[in-house]
Amino acid sequence: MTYPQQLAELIEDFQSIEDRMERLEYVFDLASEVNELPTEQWNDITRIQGCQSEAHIRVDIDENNVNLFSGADSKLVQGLMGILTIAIDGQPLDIALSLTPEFAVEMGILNSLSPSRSNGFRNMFDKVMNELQEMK
Amino acid sequence: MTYPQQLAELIEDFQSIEDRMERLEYVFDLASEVNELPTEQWNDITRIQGCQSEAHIRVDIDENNVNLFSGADSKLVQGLMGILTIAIDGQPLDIALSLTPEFAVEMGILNSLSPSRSNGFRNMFDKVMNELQEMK
Amino acid sequence: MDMVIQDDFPILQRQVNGHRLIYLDNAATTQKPAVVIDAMNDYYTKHNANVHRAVHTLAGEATEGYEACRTSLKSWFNAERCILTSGTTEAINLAAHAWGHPQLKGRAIVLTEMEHHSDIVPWQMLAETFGNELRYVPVKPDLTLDMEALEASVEGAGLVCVVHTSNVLGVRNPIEDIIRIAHANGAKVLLDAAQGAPHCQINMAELGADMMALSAHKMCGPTGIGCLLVNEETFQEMKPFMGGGDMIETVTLEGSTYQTNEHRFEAGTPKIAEAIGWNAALSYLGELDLEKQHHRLLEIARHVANELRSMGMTVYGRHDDGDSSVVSFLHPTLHSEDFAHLLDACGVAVRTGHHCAQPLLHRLGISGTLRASFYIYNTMQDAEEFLTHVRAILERFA
Amino acid sequence: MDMVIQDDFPILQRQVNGHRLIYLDNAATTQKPAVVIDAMNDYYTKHNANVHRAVHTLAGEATEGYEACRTSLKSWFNAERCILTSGTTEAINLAAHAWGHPQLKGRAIVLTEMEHHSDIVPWQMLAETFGNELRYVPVKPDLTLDMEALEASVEGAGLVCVVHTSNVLGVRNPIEDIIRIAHANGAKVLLDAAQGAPHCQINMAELGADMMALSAHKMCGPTGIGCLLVNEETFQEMKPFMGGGDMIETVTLEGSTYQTNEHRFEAGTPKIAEAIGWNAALSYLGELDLEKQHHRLLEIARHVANELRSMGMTVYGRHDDGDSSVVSFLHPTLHSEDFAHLLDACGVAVRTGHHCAQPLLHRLGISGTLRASFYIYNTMQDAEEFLTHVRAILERFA
Ligand SMILES: Cc1ncc(COP(=O)(O)O)c(C=O)c1O
Ligand SMILES: Cc1ncc(COP(=O)(O)O)c(C=O)c1O
Repeated sequence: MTYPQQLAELIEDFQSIEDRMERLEYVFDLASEVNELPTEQWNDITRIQGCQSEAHIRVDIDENNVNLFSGADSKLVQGLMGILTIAIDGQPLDIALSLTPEFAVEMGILNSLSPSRSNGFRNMFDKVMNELQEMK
Repeated sequence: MTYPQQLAELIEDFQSIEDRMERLEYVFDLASEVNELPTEQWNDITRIQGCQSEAHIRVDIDENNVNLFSGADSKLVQGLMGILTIAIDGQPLDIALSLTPEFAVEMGILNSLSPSRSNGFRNMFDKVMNELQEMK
Repeated sequence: MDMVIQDDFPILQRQVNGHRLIYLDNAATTQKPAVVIDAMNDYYTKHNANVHRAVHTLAGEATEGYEACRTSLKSWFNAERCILTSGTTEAINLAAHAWGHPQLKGRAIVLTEMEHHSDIVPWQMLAETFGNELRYVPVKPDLTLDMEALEASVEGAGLVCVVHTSNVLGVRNPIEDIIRIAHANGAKVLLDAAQGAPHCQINMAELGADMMALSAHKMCGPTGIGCLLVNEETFQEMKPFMGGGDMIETVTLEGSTYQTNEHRFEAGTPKIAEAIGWNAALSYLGELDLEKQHHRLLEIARHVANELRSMGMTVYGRHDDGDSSVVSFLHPTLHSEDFAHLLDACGVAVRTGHHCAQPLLHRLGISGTLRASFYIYNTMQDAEEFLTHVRAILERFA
Repeated sequence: MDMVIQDDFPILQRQVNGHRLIYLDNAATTQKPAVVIDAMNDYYTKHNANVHRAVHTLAGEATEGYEACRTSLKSWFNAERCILTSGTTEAINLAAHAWGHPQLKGRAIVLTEMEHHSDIVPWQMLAETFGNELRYVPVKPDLTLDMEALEASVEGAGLVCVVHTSNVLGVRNPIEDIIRIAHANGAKVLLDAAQGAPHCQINMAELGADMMALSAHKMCGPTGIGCLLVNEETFQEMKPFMGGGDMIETVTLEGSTYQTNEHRFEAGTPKIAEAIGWNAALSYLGELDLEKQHHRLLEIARHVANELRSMGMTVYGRHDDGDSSVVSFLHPTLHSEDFAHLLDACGVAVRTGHHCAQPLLHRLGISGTLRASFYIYNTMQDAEEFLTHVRAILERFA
């Protein structure tokens, strides 16, 4: 699969990091990449189920491009949101929809995460994709 | 411990039998040694608790000698009663009371029996001894 | 092929009273293949941790192992919901409390005389509290359920509880018909599949059963675990039974809210190693041709039943095609306990007694039977040796 | 000595994320020594059979193994009656149904804010059915129970339920006083000893507790088994809870009669392998000097608590002499889940979340903590390495 350039670079970046802690540090840093969803807008509709911490996400379509707004009280979770933001925010809807969670496997990020966190990532990914699907 | 002669002989007999099935056959044969307690007299007081089959026993004292009446629907259990009959029936009370279940171990009979049956034997022995104790 | 299966079960190497162990007490519990024992060892030596709501690696692995058992059970039985319990008995008690209490108010419950105590006593207890009428379907002289009586008694009933396969007779009941009749009358059906599940692959959705209870230990799995399988509709009607641990969503001093998935009914630290062992047992059984095994074992049971009859014994069973390989029998004079004891002296394990089915035995006019029950690791050679011992015992002791 | 204990636990050889496993999630569940794993293997490879009412050798051995666990538990805890359950949670639910239903009609139940959900939800459920008043004893800012409030609330109550040792704070409650006060007011006492039992040898008769619940898996035993210990008087007041299997004496269509010993409350095939494993765990613990271990672990906990405080963390615990070696803590900014995740990346297993004690956390004004809990195989070196990882994480991530 070919990825949008920003994402391809990110995958490469992650692949080049050997150390698990460094990889996690990088995820933490990416928390700042999200378009913040203000906590006032957090509600049952924006909530990602199955996350052990509060994690919220909203998608919009702006002229056929995807806009992703998100936030979490866990910085690690918000870092994962940052990765998803880089992957699909601003992309055309069909490009975004063609993405599979495989990219996170390729990044080596899923196996740096405990099962509960990587489930959380999958839930987040699925929620976004389901909502995008409905907007098609 | 020294045993009454009849019992000593029985112990020797059993010790000389190598084969488990033969030993069991001998126990079966000893079922006829009991002084039968007629089934009409079987009741909650005569019942041996913890036996999986019906097993009943009654003790009397006749001129300071022990009389044992017993019966069971299992021939194996009644055979064990036969052994106990040989061991204490007609013996003076204090001789009978000095007996411990060790004699059955010496006979090699307890380890020819499954745990449930050897428990049954112990219950039978205890019931008899408790009742004799009370008659003292 | 037979030899291969036997080699998978370490306990079959054991000597009992100087003889090779011939284990014919499979309806009580089955032996465990090495893969099941190893799976639990592997858990305890590499992954042991408490499940759910934890971040660390071991806890994640334990959770995955535990939940994988649920997934396997759902797909093995084609079931919508799977609640892990400590066994069939707890599963039926769960059904009585969680579904029965709220749903059976004022409605009759249909049971059969062929039920195991575990499928009678919980309903008697429920009826004692709520006054439900209990209706028992009689067993006919041909050892089948009186289907006319069943049809008559189902009217107005809320639930029919029936044993898939009898643990005493091996008779497999016509559950397809029973489910059809029950549903046509607006009653749900609970299957006691403790004996059925080990012998054939039961498709719950296809059968249309509403609830189904079974135990791991009767199908090569460990002790201490079983399940209640439930269809979605029934699941949604169930109220929490036991409280505490992981089944809650929130707890305040004023009250609690509960999880919405199966965890709602699994209070406390669950049976983790057991679930992992059971899952390994399912994989093991999945690699066998269970149907072929069923036929092979049924042939053995038929042979044994015929031979025992020819020695003058009464056999309680018919061994039709769907029946399990259980042979219940009685000798006219030799006491069953003595018989079993003498067999044990020859290394043969059979069971005696009422097999927790006193109403059935009462109907048969007896208080117990000897029962030889066969499972996948038993061979025709086991059967022949068993029969040889039986003949020798009768010669010497009867 | 420390090294010797560690060597007994095969899982401690494991690497997690490239690091040596430092397992500090012992309040959730403990690891198992090889002797426990071996005892269960031995059972499954040599003795496996269903227990009770059977003649054959394996069944006799299995029954002896199962009952030996009960005997050991009775003598370990100096208890009159021991009912084997699937864990603490089921034990408390059993207490609520079997004793509570008949005995607590119209009477209040005293709980504490320090209780685990497993000692709250069953009583809330009981109260929902029977309308009992639930009175909660508050936890004071010094993390102890408000004993004046307890004394006031015990009046007219039928039962006081109290956790022997808190799974969040490690605080050991003044149960001697509580039992005295309760009994003086005619109330019985149920102790949740899930956390107490692993850390000290509790003498139930000496304490005078009426019921006591605990789990094997928190004291080196297997999953899937626990017990409710009961004194004779309370035992005689209990009504059967779950029905089926071995708990009956007779079953007829009209009704059933029940066994009079502990089997009365153990419906269905019991947790046989688990009982054998637990018994092996008791033997193992019995060979250690538990009191010495307790002091050693408490020293470790105090050291860790002090160091964490000095790094700016809030520690919820006091670590007095009788307390257990649990250290609950929070960092002012770093999210606990993230913290635990980062520790896991270093091979350290700690738990986060509400620890099934939401009312306590609510009282403390927080929604969760990180919890490091130590057990017999943990060493000061584990603690130092843990602290080193904590410092490194704070440097990079906080
Ligand atoms: C104090 C306390 N009570 C009860 C429990 C519940 O024990 P289990 O989950 O083994 O039933 C626990 C363990 O989580 C506990 O720490
Ligand atoms: C038909 C049937 N139902 C229920 C049970 C009870 O199963 P468990 O003892 O595993 O709860 C058994 C096994 O004894 C059985 O054979």
